Amino acid sequence: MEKKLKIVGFLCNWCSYAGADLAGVSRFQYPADIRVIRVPCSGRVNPLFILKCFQEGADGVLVSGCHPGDCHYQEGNYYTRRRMMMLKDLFCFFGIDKRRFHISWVSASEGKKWADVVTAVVEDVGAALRGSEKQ
Amino acid sequence: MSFGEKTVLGKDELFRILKSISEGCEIIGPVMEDGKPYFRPVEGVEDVAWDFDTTVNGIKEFFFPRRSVLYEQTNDGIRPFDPETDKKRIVLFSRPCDARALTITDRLFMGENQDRVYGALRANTVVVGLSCEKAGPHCFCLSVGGSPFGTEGMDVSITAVGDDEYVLDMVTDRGKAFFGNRGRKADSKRLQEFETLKKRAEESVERTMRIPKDLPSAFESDYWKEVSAACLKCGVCTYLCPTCHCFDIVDEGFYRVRCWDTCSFDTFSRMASGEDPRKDKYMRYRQRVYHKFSYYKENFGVYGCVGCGRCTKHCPVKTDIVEIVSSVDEKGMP
Amino acid sequence: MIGKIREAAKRMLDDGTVRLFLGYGKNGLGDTVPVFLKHKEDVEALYWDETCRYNLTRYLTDRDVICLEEGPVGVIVKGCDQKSLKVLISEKQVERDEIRIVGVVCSGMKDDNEEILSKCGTCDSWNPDETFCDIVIGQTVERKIEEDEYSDVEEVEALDPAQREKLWGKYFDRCLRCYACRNVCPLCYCKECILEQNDPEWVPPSASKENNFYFHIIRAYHLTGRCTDCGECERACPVGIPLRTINRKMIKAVKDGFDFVAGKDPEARSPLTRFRRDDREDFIT
Amino acid sequence: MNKRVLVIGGGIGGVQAGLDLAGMGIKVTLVEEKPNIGGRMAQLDKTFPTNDCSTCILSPKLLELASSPDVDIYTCASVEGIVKTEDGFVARIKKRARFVDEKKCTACGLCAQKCPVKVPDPFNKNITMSKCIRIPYAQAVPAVYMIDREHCLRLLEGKCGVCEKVCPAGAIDYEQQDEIKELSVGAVIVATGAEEFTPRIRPEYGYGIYENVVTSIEYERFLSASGPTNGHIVRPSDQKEPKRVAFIQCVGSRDVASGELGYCSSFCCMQATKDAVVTCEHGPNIRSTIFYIDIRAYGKDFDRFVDRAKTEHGVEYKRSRISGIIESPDTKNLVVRYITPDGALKDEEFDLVVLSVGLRMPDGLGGLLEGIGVKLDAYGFCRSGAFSPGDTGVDGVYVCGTVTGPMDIPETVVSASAAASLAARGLVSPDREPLGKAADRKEPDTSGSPIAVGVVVCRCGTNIASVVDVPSVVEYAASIPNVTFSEELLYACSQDSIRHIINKIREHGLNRVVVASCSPRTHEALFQKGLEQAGLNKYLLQMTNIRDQCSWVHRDTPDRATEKAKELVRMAVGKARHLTPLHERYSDVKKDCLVIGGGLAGMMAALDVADNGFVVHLIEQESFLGGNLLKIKSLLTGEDVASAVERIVKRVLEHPKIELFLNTDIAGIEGYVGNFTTKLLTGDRETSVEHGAVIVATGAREHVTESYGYRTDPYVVTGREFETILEKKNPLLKYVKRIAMIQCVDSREGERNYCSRVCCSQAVKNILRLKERYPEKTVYVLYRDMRTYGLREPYYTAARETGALFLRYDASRKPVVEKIEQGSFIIDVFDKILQETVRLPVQLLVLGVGIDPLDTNDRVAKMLKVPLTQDGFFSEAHVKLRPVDFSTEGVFVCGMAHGPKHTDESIAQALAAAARALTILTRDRIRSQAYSASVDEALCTGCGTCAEVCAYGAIEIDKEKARVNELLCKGCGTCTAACFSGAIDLSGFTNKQIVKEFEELFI
Amino acid sequence: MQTVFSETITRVGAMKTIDTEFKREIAACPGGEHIMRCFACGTCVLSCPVSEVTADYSPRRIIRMILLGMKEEVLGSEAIWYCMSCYRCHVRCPQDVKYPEIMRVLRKLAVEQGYVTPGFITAVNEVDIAAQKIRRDMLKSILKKRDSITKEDIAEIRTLSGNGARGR
Repeated sequence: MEKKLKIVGFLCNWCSYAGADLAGVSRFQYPADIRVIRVPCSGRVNPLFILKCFQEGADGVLVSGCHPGDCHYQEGNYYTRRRMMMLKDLFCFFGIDKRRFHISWVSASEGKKWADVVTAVVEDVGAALRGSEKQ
Repeated sequence: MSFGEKTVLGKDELFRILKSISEGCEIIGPVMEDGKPYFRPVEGVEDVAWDFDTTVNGIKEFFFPRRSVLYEQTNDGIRPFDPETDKKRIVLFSRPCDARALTITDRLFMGENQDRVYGALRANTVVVGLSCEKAGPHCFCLSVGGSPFGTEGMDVSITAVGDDEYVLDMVTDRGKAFFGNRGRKADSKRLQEFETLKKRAEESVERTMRIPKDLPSAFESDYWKEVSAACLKCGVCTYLCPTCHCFDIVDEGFYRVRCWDTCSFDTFSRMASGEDPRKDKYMRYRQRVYHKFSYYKENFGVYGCVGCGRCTKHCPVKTDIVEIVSSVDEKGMP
Repeated sequence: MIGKIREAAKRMLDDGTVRLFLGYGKNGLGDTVPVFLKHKEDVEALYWDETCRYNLTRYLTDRDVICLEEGPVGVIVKGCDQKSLKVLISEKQVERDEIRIVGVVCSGMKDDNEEILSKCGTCDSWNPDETFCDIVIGQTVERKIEEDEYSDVEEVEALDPAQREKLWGKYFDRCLRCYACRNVCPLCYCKECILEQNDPEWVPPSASKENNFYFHIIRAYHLTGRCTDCGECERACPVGIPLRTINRKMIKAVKDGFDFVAGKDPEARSPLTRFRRDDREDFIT
Repeated sequence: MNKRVLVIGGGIGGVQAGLDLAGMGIKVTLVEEKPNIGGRMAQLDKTFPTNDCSTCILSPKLLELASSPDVDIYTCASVEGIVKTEDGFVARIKKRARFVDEKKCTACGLCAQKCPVKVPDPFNKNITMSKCIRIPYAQAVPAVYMIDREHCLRLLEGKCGVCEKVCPAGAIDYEQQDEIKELSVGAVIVATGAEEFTPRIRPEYGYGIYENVVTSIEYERFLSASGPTNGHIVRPSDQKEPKRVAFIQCVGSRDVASGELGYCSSFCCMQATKDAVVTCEHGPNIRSTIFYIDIRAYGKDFDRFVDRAKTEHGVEYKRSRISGIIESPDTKNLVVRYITPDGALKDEEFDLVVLSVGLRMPDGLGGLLEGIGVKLDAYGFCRSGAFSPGDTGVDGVYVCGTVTGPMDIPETVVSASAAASLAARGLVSPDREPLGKAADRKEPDTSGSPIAVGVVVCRCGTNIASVVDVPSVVEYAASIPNVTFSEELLYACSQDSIRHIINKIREHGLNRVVVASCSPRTHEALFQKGLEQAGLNKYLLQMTNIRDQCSWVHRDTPDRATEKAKELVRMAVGKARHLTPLHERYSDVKKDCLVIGGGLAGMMAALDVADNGFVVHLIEQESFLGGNLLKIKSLLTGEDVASAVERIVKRVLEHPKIELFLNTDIAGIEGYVGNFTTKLLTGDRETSVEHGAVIVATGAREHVTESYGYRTDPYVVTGREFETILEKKNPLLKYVKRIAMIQCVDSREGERNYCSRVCCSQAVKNILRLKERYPEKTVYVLYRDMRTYGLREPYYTAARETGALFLRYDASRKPVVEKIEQGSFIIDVFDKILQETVRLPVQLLVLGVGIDPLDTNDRVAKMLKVPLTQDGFFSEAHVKLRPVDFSTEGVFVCGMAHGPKHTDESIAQALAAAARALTILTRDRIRSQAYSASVDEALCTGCGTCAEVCAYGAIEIDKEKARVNELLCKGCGTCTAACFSGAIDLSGFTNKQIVKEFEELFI
Repeated sequence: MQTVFSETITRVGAMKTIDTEFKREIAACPGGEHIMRCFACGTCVLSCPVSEVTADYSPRRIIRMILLGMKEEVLGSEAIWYCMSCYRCHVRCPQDVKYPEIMRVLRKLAVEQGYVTPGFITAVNEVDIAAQKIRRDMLKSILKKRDSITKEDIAEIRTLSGNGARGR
């Protein structure tokens, strides 16, 4: 049985959280390793949250927001995109496996995509952990 | 304090002795890393450098670690956390100032309520000292009661006396137990050579710090603002200083951890109300000077400084403590 | 060169255009130290040579220094310091009209064993920007600027994640958390650094290898799009951690990602406060 | 003018009309025959196409209506008569006695437990027994019991009286009498709805004789977790789970039995599809089959829902109207005979048969309406003209919902809002005194007292409890520090549960509440209102989603789902500990309305808002008004469009309150609800207007097809072009003898997998107009599904009667058109009935090409920050219950911008959008949400990074400190993540609250 | 009667002329008025006892052929004679097409237009009466055992109809 992973998901309330709800409504099944934190906008996700998650022992972190252009607050996810790009680059530079940190855009009508993203992230994080254990 | 009789050993034989003593011990010695000398745990005696300038970090951290866990939250309540302190260790070639610094930190950690971690580490560690042939540019150990050939804080003091011969001076019983009957007794010629080398070493200490007798009266002077203006309030001087022993206790997850702290940080003396008795930079720098050269002297009769010069050498803005303290009489008195 | 600097400082202090002058001097041991002059008589303490490495703009945001004297402050800046000053002005930490900028033509600084610093080889501003400084001292130097291939960054990027972790683990094991790198940096002017907050606590203050990892990640992230690679942090670090490599990694990332170089224009802000609708998305899952 | 409106009927139509009127500050009296409001929708298990649980999306609206100070609800009441007076009407209302005092009854249920008399339960369609004293269903609104006077021993024979003895609240009152009330009102809205056909209209289906034949509404009760079988599907005969369930469509609909030409009831195809999907979800070994004539999936995302039913859930669709059912006596199974695609007869045995019954008009209503001069049509429905939906011909009396004809829930909600805007005429005006300010309740200061968290874990019927071990989550919650109370509830969202939570808050002195149930997006407001009523600041609530994001999606790993639920609760408590009371902020409302688009919908919306006295800025890109409508001659129902358009355009041009901007584009829209500023561009002249609401009516355009050589051949035209040919008596008609109409061209396939709703009716209209003038011409119609739903079906029948021949084709075997020469084609189409390819020589091809969204939708959507659907139309807030709203407050949509629709539906939506806009414009102050950024001055360095990233310009830097304008701040938090020193934080989602939330995962 | 446009409509393989007025001819006769209302839902086929045992007899197909105008095929076909006018299709047809009435009209036209001799109609009536007699006798035999009929008896009866296979 797959080892239970601890993955923290920061979901923007207007799109990704609604998409996750829609995945529920459409009964798209996906692994139960993710724990969702609802934030008003993906722009609210402070890189310090992600650092603290990894520091406290999270196996993986997913930040999911509206597709650029759809943001309920007009520009939040544009900044998220740049911040996360830099942060992911930084993580890789220091040797944190990039498969443990994911960013995705899931809109309110993409229930299936949400289920697929979570499944992919769980697989990636599992592979990353197995990979590092092998070393 | 030493037993007076000294013995002489050849380098190879000394090496063999050290090898045998440190069998099964964790060895800590000076090594070069990226071009700078550090005291590090090493695999074997062979990795240790025999000739090196003042090391960056000294041996303080092997007795008063940067981070040590004191208590642990377990299922049945909070338990003291015992780091494996019973492991036998040997410190090779500690300079006299670092060893003497131990006697100063002992006074804090080994008093009536002995510190569990520090006490255990001190008990299990043999300190093998190496005298300084030539003082570094920043050294001023003489001005504070130290000496390049000092033996305080050591179990045994080794001094190189030329053509690969070393004079051993057993300081403590433990030192005597390890090195007592080794090597031939030092004849008068060697002793003579030893004294001349000692005199030459002491002369090589160029810097002298004139410590004012009455520092307290300079407390209110603006002098301290001037001299501390360039200070960056970082922790380099205190963390590298062998006698600085301030620490903070924080909770990290399940562990209560003791970690180094420095009086130059903003949060060091900030109280819960947000009030801070030493709010400004100059107050904090002044406190560092007075603690070592005024209060410590009054309380314990010795200066809280061993004159290793690390604080001036490694300060990012080269704040020179010798010059600052020495010119208090001239510029700082009311 | 020293004479001109002293004369300029004297004039400024004398006619009151500045109340305080930040320059380079010598201490008892002959090391170069920052000096803070209040009276025209003290100008003799000013020196200038290849060891004047400090970035004096750091003190423009140090409350303990600024409050020494009311009124405008004069400061000597080399080409690299000037970039930091531009960033400080763009982030409203320094009012342009409250400082007098004395640009000094630099011919490359040297380290303790007389070698030119690696940052000076590729530096493009040995000659301070006349339009920005109030006065520029020294003849403009014509030189061929070496192309910066960020070889140090590429070297690390060539390693696989495990090797990188091991490399930085070695350095961060040494880190004392003395915060010299933070306190020497002109761009770290926060009143209370995020590292010192404990409600919530972002990084535990104790100096374990893991905690140090996160400290350096936060610092590198907070400098992204702002750091001008003045190199002071690496110089100030007592245990020799290659901090410039970390900062240059982010300078390269910002250059590649958003075609932005910090410290060029006092109006421009960090790219993390800007966006384009067609920013790169190749890292999105 | 009397400011009260009478709404007759408490179904979703009446409720929505009541809500909109109350939203405009108008007093409402709602009269409902049954003991509860909610009507038939309350009996549904789920709603299509989103499969939302019906009660979950309905109860918030019922509660909002019940708790609105401006609405009086009379249940168990009926309107005896209505008399017209000069300033309105006087209605005689008979309120039947409930024998229970509404004020005292707390719906504790003790009386029902003790009541000895068992009575068939009408709410569950008499499948199960209920008690003589009962409440219709658990989440009934109002939650008050009622004694069934026909069966009560005490009332009939003076015996028993147990309920009075046990009632703790002393609410039972046997002496209660029926009362008659006279009520004078300004206007009347009739929303009495319709009733289902009894299947006895088709005895051959064996309803009432064979036990395992049930109607669709009975089956809904079986599926519903609060139904007689708690959501388990069982066969009435032996209570065993059926293996195969059959759904039979068009029972009573499209059938002469329901009236001269028969009509379609609009929603049964989709309801059957939804029920079939839910049935398949109950387990792998239960299959469903649907027998149908045409699948009428004409609404938004309906076709995709049917496709998903086929591919993902394995529902079988068999095209064959069932002639009769035979029960095999021993097994009580039902044998259904059907025709296979190749014409063979096959029998299939089913364990359970569901008859999809349609709607018909109840008999009694005629009398009441005729009394006020309202005429009904042949089927008994009260039809209004296409250009005046909701109108009854009698001033002040309006109709909405299924009383005007069979329709689905979204159309009912739209027609209800439209009726509300008509009824509001003259009762609202910009300078009406403002709505009563909600009295700021004195909230106890909870900062000092120790943290006491109450945890409520909802079972949501079986939705959560069937996967998550709710009791163990409750027990686990009790073990979390600071949790002083934890309990499970069957339906946390029901009114009695809310009241229960309020009592527990007071009883245990809770100062934080964690609700583990469904999505906060839909139910946070509901629980927050509960906290308010308990005297607690409503922001001390923290919800966590253990249904949509746990039980529903981790069905196959119940143990991990339970563990996840526990951790989610612990995380919620982690954040809850640090919640602080917050208060909303008020901002003033600008009274103007902006309408984008001068087509039919835009004009009607603008006129309706303007007629109610509010200034409208009508923006039209073109240099003329009318949009798509200019290209249409007449409607299916015969009304002439040209004259109607002329009349409407004239009214718009002359209306004093409408400021018209032709040839105008929108440069930008700033601001938020109640406070928008829009920059307009006319040529190079820029003007800006201020307004409080926005109505998007940008319309759509005809799809341009490449198929069948349309672009190059003059003899291949679209349906609309053919209408113009007919109107202009194009000479081409002389030559053309035989015409072929091909439907679903480029529709319902590939990327454009949606039905454009209007092409079938357009074809039928063209046939009828053609045959009026040229009866001898031959018309073949090649179709996939004839979707002339609702009262359009009779026109389809009439079209067949003109001799037009309708041939069905499959998407997999499209008709092949061979062009012989100019104006002469041969079409080969495989006729399933003859099982042969039929060759049709025709001279003209008329293509049913459907409707595409405008390319400019994207730009407008970005400016208004509103989403688009997968197909590019505007995406409304909720497909069923908020069809004209956007999730962004203050912005509404109507017309074809929302999706393809008929002219009368566009107009109804336009009036609905106007009504919704009026609920904002009639207010003086708008309450904006409480979350706002705030700056810790001790930490702020004045660097201005936060101001750089604020999209709303809500932050300025003065005196080296950042300052937040709380009215502009929308609470997105982008600034908090940009600040280096953590000096700026967001209330409700502070750094500490978020950290404490995820930190719980690692303790 | 308007002019009749004859056109060629080809069923793949056999070219047949069609008469679009045929459906109007029938609609004009009493009982045939609603023929054009048929939307081919198949209820008639499903309820027809004859279809149950006759593969190529499908009322729906006959209506469709009429609407398409295949006059000769319809009047000349054998299929129109199978209908036993039990009226079950009429009762259940949702569009009131009155199929049995249309059969009566077709039979009248078939005779008038010489597809069958008049005598054939009386022959068909006789067949109907004979079929009913056979049905009566068979029922009499099983009614005796109505309270004790066994599975085997039922199986035996089924063999007469070829185990319910259509087309026997």
